[in-house]
Amino acid sequence: MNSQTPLLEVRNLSRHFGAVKALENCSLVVHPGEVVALAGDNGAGKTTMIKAISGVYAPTSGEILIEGKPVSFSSPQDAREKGIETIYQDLALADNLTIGGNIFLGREPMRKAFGFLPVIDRKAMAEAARQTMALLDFHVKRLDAPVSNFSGGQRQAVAIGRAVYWNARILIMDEPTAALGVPEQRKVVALIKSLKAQGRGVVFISHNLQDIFAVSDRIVVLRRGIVAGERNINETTHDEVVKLMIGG
Amino acid sequence: MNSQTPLLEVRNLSRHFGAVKALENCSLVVHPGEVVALAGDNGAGKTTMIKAISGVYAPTSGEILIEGKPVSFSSPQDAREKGIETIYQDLALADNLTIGGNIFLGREPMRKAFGFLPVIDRKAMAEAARQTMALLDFHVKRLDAPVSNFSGGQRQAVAIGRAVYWNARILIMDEPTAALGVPEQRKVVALIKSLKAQGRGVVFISHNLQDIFAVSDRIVVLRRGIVAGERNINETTHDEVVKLMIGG
Amino acid sequence: MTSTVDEPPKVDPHIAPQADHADQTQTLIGHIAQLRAWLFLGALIIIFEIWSRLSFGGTFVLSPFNWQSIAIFAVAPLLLAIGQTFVIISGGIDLSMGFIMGLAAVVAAHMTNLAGLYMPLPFAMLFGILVAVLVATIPGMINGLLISRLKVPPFIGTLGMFGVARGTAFLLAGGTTVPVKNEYFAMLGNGRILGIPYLVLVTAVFVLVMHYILSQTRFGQHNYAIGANAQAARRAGIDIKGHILKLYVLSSVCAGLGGALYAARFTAGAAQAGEPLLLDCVAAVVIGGASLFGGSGSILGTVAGALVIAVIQYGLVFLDVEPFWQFIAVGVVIIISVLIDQAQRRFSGAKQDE
Amino acid sequence: MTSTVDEPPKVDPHIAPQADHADQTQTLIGHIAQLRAWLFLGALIIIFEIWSRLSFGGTFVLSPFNWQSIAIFAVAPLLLAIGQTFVIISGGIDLSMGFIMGLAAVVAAHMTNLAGLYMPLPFAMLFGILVAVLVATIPGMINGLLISRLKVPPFIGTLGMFGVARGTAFLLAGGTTVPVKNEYFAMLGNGRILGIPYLVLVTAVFVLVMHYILSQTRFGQHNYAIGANAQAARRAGIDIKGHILKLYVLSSVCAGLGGALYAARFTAGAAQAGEPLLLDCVAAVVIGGASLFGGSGSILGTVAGALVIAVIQYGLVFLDVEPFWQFIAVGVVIIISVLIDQAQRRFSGAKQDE
Amino acid sequence: QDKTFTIALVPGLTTDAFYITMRKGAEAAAKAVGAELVFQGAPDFNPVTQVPVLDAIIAKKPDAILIAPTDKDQLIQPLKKAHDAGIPVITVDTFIGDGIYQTGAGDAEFPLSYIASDNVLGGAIAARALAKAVGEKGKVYVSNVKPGISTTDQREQGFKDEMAANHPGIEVLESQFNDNDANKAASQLQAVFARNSDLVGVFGANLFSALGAANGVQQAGQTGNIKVVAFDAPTSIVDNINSGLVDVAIAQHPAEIGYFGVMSAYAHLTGNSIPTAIGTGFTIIDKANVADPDVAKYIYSD
Ligand SMILES: Nc1ncnc2c1ncn2[C@@H]1O[C@H](COP(=O)(O)OP(=O)(O)OP(=O)(O)O)[C@@H](O)[C@H]1O
Ligand SMILES: Nc1ncnc2c1ncn2[C@@H]1O[C@H](COP(=O)(O)OP(=O)(O)OP(=O)(O)O)[C@@H](O)[C@H]1O
Ligand SMILES: [Mg+2]
Ligand SMILES: [Mg+2]
Repeated sequence: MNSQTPLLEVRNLSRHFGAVKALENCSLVVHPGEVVALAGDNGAGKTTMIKAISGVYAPTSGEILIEGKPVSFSSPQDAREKGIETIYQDLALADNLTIGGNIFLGREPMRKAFGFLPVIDRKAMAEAARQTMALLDFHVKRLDAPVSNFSGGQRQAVAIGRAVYWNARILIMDEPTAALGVPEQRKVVALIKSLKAQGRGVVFISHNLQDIFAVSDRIVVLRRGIVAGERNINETTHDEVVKLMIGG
Repeated sequence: MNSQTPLLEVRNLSRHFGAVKALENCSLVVHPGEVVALAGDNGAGKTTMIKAISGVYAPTSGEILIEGKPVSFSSPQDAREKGIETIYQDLALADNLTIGGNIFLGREPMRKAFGFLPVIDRKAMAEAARQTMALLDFHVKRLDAPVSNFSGGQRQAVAIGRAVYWNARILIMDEPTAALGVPEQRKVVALIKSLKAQGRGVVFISHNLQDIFAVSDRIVVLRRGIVAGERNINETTHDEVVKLMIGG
Repeated sequence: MTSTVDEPPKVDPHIAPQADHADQTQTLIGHIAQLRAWLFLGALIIIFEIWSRLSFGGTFVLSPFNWQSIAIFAVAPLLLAIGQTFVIISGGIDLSMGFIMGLAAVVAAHMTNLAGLYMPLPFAMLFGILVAVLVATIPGMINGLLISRLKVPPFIGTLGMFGVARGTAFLLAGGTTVPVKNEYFAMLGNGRILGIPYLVLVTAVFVLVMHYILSQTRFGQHNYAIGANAQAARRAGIDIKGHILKLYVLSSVCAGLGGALYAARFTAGAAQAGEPLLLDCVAAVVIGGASLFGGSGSILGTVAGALVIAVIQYGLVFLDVEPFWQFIAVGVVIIISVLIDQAQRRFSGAKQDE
Repeated sequence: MTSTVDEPPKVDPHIAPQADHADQTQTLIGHIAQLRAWLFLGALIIIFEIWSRLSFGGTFVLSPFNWQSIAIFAVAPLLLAIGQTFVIISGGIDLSMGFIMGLAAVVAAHMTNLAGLYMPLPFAMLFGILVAVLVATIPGMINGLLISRLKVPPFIGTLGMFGVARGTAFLLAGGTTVPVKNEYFAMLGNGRILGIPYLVLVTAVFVLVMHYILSQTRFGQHNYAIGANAQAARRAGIDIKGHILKLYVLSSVCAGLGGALYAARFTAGAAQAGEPLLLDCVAAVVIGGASLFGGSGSILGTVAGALVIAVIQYGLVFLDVEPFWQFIAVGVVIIISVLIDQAQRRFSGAKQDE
Repeated sequence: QDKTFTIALVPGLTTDAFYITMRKGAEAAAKAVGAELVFQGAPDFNPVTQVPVLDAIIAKKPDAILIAPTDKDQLIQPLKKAHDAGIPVITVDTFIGDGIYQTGAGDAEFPLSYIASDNVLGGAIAARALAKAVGEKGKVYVSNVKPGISTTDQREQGFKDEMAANHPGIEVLESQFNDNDANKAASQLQAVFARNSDLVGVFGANLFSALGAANGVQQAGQTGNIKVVAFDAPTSIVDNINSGLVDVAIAQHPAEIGYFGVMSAYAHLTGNSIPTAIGTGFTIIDKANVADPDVAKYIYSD
């Protein structure tokens, strides 16, 4: 941890679903150039936490600060405008659109047809899609096929590609490598490292302790909706983390 | 490999989607008490292969034999009747049903109300659900909530629970641990070992080489729709497998 | 709106999670959601009662005559709505039910008359009803085959059958109404026992059987599963093609019974008997808590939905609302019936944001 | 059938994958699928031509009069279907369009007459049309607010508006038709240039604009995304509430224009103008390749769908098929139009099994 | 003459016993004069669906068109097309403009003839019959299909005007629209009765309105107390009159209309002049005369 203003700060966040307390008084800090891993057993509240940060769920209580300023997102749009890009565990692709269509969804590039008529620039979208996917070592040919045609891992890559493309200041990744092949997993790990080097903040959720230890600076462990512990990565071990998760 | 009749044999299976050759002349053998890992990069054809085995896709060409007898499944129902249970990568749960409803989907237990009227035995379903989930270390209370209420990993556990409950002779698992927490991952690995000890056959797809090496007897590597290689697990290494995958 | 077998996963917004660590609360909230249409019906009746007393000093709700009238009124739309409930839960829709009902009404009239020449009238009546319901299953079967085998979307398949059943019914009726000459049939349609019309009794029994099928049998359970995720249902080994075939036959049986009872009540079969009921019957199902995306709905909800519609339409006449204003009032009430659902959902803490 | 914002992911069966390693083939097959409704239309015309020559030795297709009539016939259902296309792609449905059209027709008639007292007739006509379209947006706006803010399912929200618009239109019309006294208005409705009716020209321009909006603008792109997966669209930062509001306003503008043109053509406004068009306009959209689950469809497909319906209905009269048999024939043709789609899909190697 | 004339008959809607009977009369006449009859219409009583049918008929250039226009204003332009193409137009059952043709004034006087039993008059006759049946006092109302259908609107109009003008003892309540649903019509009768226990009569402005209202009376246990006057007389009406469900039926003479329509067209085509209006009258059917063959012949569709 360092002393500059954190990029992202979450203070005492709670989120309940009816009587289910999915998240209770959880806090989290991410500094520029820092990768924070969010770990925890299934149902611990990781996804709920990042959905609250990215504006999908309104928090039941608690505060979120971006660069020291409190924000209140009423929709994911607000969060994206503040430079937060999110890869969701349940993907959230529009299956009938192309890769490019998904990457640019909500921010489609326009060009002028006949010199005056604004139309969506599908060529630019396809080209950007090709490049972004190549960055992840996916070399896709079928740029005009809807993403429903692609395999589980290929779709995951599209979601990652979308988040990466937009050069967010804060990247939130909910189990991004879960469906990926071994080489692609490595590529994503490398990518996170380069984002870190660029001074961006990353929140990284994974069940793969190896990946966590490979990229993170710090690890926050949730257990049944509360923060069970927080450790600098070079001061802890796999075993300690697992113990925190299951509450040994 | 041993010399008894294999539980499952796949001979020269091909499956095309229009011009996409997702699978081309692939073969696979599983003996009783054997765990065969199916590995390969994203889009290699793993899911396509197991969907062909479990009756979801009709093969374009090729043969499938169960205990030496050729079979031809026109639907997943046929495959289930031959003792094949499958955990799909894309889960396939009915989100509006309870855990019990999903486990028993298509084979609901009945009881007689008022001594004569056959009705679905929801109590028995809930109890079986509780037990099955406990087997995976999930202790669910909300047995009458639809599964859409549960977290990613919890849903994955329901899918695994369903396949396990039915005591299949052949179990096919498409990335079963991808969404699971560390303790649950270990539980699934232990489970696969016990299935093996009971003489069942398991086909196990994973991108996690550690898990593969922990449970499998043999590994079949696919690359772009063809079998790139097949190794006994104790005669190979992580590096060799990765090389096979990416075609080094 | 399709229940062809290659339906992909989808989650219905109406079964928004209402999770709870305590099982008790969970169940309670679940039941309240089911009861919503009934609550609205109650509210509607109370409002009508107050209005009635204020406007002309009489009672609306305490008059058995009103309830007999409303019950009889609800019979035909309810029978169609029951069939439609099954179809809609599966993610489909049946537009042809109205004209299948008309076809059955015409067949029931012809057959009862014909059989009356050869057998005692009570048997002729039963024969007529039986044949009408059987004939109704033919279009149902064709719908089912089109949708399950040939993967025609339900909207289109049943819209086609809408035309086919319509034409056939008018041809059979010669374009006019077919009077029935059978006093027993007329009695079935208009008699009552202990003040309860026979029609209402028959319908009540039928509704109970359908409630049992939907909520307590495998067929019902599979119907929900198919509506939520046909792919998952197929992979679980459910014979979706067979199921869908049965489903549309079931809905046409409901329409067939509706047609036969229509002929009994009006002592005449008419091809256009069910034509005006299409929107009403779908609305009853949706007001009863079903989603047109499939996966949710219940017979008890649909009964409430059908009663809501019957009570509004009857009540507005009773309260002497101007005809054109009735159109507006019915529209507004239909919207409000669902707004209450939304408010209740928010209140009960279901997820709102996504 | 809802496009409220908490819609979960779903994949439409109509965009069944048609994958291909070679980009070329992929694109080609994609286009053929788009063309399907047009191919069917062609086949239909050929059959009618042969039938016409065999049965009475005259031509069906070579008569400009027939095409003028069919084009004029298709105008009203097409305008509704264009709006419905947008709504259906988003996963919704608009049942109120027919009566919004009626409302607009009545308003157009009244306003043109009224304005005629104060300004030159051509301006009065434009004023009348403008006010009609503006008034039509009010129910559209209410639909949009109900569906986007209050999360009323589109079927229910627009069914309610169906009643409200109907009642309002009849109240405004005083229960009868409102004749228009404005020769320019009549000319717009019945005149032609180079043999092409003005109505058809206006509609063609409107269709082109709508095609542009759906296929080339962000609004259109987002509409597809919302229909496929509203959740994903929301997470991508699309303002779904705003979009849905615009969407239902757009569909009511289509209905409003339809109503104004109706008044021009018949030189009278009538509240019931659009009443018989509801099923036809949805059918046109679905025949044009859209799925009622949302996420797919196109304006060009809908144009073909509307023409298919107009050609069948006109053609069967032209070929002197008995009226009741026409019902049957229309039904059968509607089913076949989609069966061809299925056959083509199978042939092109799309996934069939799941 | 050895040319076979083709005469088209376009009804208000095809699915109505009234028009089907009209067709039978027309066919009888066509047979008699050796003409060919084409019968084509739309399923709804609405210009938007009727006009395309008319266009398709015009395309085939029949020698004459008989049509029941679905609106008096809205069908003027579409019919003008036929007139401009040189096809003689005769309107049956309903009219365009004011129904006064061949005056040389206005733009809706081009049809050759209007052959019908005037619906306004029919409504008035129904009013008289109902007033008489209920003894000239009490509350009555009109059970109607839906607004915007000119024939039924005119019947309602005629009924109300007659009551207002000549039957001061009778109070006419608000009309009710049933969307051609007998079930709804029955329920409406019960609701009106529940509210007005002194309801003494109802006028069903078309078949299903009457059928439904009659059943509502029966369901309410008021058979005989609430008089039912039905417009139109399909075969089922005989039973209803005999069983006392319906007290009076006003039969139009659709077969006559069809017959005179074709005969007039034929006369015109063969160079004779024809009257610009032919009234076909009504028959009032009740229990006393229903068995009379002179009356029974006006029951539709035989
Ligand atoms: N929409 C919802 N409605 C009700 N309960 C919910 C909802 N979403 C999550 N929950 C519950 O909240 C708790 C936390 O869920 P969450 O998805 O945040 O877990 P997670 O840590 O992401 O788990 P996983 O590793 O399995 O993805 C779980 O008990 C879950 O069942
Ligand atoms: N329904 C389909 N239609 C068209 N192409 C498909 C379809 N399903 C899969 N494919 C294509 O077939 C190939 C193999 O896909 P498959 O899903 O079997 O891969 P996989 O090995 O399971 O990958 P992953 O590890 O990412 O799950 C991919 O190129 C994919 O795009
Ligand atoms: Mg999660
Ligand atoms: Mg896969």
